[in-house]
Amino acid sequence: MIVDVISFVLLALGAFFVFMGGLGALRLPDLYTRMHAASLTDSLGTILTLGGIMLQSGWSLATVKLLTILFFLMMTGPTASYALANAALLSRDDDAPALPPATGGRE
Amino acid sequence: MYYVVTTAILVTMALALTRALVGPTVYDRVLAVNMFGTKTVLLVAIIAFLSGRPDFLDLALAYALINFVGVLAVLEFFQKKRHFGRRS
Amino acid sequence: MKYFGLYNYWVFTLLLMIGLYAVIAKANLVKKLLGLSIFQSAVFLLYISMAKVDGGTAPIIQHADEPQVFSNPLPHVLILTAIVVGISTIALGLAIVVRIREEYGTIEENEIQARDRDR
Amino acid sequence: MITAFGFVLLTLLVVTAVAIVVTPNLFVAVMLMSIFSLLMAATFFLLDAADVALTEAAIGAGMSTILFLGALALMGEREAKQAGRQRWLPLAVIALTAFTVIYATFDKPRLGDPAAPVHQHVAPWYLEQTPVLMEVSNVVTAVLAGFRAYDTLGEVLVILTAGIGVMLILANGRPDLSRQGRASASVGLRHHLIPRVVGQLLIPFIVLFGLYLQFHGEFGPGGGFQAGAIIAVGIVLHALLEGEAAGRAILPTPVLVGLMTGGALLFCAVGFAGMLLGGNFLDYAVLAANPVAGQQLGIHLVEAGVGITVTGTLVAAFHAFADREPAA
Repeated sequence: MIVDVISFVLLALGAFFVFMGGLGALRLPDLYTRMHAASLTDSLGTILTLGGIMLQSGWSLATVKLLTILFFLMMTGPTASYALANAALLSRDDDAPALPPATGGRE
Repeated sequence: MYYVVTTAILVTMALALTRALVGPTVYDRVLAVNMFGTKTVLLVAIIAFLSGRPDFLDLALAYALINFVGVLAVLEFFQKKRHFGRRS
Repeated sequence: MKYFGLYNYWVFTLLLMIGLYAVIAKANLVKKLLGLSIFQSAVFLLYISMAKVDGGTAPIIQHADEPQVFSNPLPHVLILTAIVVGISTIALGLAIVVRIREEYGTIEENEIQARDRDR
Repeated sequence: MITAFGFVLLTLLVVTAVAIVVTPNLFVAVMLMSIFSLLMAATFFLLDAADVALTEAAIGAGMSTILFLGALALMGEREAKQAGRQRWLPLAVIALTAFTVIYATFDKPRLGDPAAPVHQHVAPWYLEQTPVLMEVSNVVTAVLAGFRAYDTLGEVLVILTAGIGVMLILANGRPDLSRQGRASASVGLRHHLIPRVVGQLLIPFIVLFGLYLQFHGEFGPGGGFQAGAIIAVGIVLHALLEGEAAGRAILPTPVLVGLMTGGALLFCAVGFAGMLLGGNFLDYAVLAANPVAGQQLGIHLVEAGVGITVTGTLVAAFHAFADREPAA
């Protein structure tokens, strides 16, 4: 019963963060802020959502698989964000956006 | 609660797709693709539970592993383009 | 309610036509191949939609003793192989486009034809 | 409720497809194609086709994007403006065809109708007989490698032929396939420390997961096609990280050719072994004393052949593109 409540809270929080990430990726003014919104909430939303499912599944093979998925996502997600930011930064002399001004600001 | 999460994921997918459509830079689109990949992993994991077949988590595992390679291929593409662009 | 059950087929039709449009109306050869890819995916969608059975699950038998409803395995088999064949043929198409680019310097259909006419 | 989710995914599919056709930048189109493929795979999963979704994931999200990008690196990514090209004629043609096909769908049984004609003929027999004749729990694998193995043999040969075609077309001027490529240009991502470390860490897991799918294909979603695609992605990842030369060094061209043909030959050999032992072509029941064990042995061998050919072909296709330098 308590496990159910905890897992539902985790899932709800996960849904919230997933949605926030999507909103941030759409609404924020430039590439770097969008990347910030997307990658952070991606990680948090993934942990919370998969954690919620894990509590529901109890001790089983499914939990092990979920842990594996979580592990790989935690490895690859930030790396992909890093690689992307790096590529955007390196090629800013051609078509990529310039570094954002320190104050931020709208397009 | 599963339905709430699934709905949130689908809405986020739509938002990410919008980002991929409007750009404006190519990097924004790659970012959107990457987001889309993570969301698909979550979606598949949740649907596997909803339909009572947790053994289909293999699929989510495949996505989690494969998506990253796509991003690296993009990185390599940019690098190649820059290399050959500078030479010519 | 009856028409909701046909939504998959309508999407199939739209995707088929979008792919077909890219193949016949676009001059860029890579665009044509992407269109062909969409066209292929539309056909995959048609087959997989037909295989679905209400209340069914993927045709992997879990407990042989209890009766379960399964979706139709035959379209799955056909499409599973077709996806891999599809990527191989797309790779072949891309290889031909790369060679065309090297010989003609362009991958636009009309420019290629113009160059052929000049010869 | 799940049906409603399916509707959302299908609608997103149509939007993505339109965007792919409309966008003038080919790189963007390839990125959208990758989204399209992810959506398609999720849709397949919702439609209870786990095996197909797995294949689409491995091929669409991985190999297809990699191959398109490899080809795009060899040509411009801008689509030329089509001045003076007629647009109304193709639009009229597809509008008319769309109307006709949609009109025809009103005669189709609705989605999931158990009384639909497709569910009446052979499928029930497969579902009934697979546990009896083969004792294999994944019916898709049983049909693919067992009941309809002859069909699958044809598909494998098509894949092999396409792979040979790619190699021959892109090997211009150097028919000597065994020579090392001139891929000095590609250094890979060697100086990107973080992606390189993480990527190297992932390679063994990707290959291991591929092998798991290969050998677990009788009990869960998986099989030769999916496994081959995933192992190929793992090998390609190595080439992406360490550069073309290093990527080629672990699987030189002769080895790749050997894999491509070897897998298909293994498939044929299983077929002929059945004939030699007194059965029909690709009849596995005679391969062992116990017919059921024979069936399982045959399925294992055939799936292994499929996996080997698919791996070889996809990796060879990747190298064929990555090995080239763009024309001036």
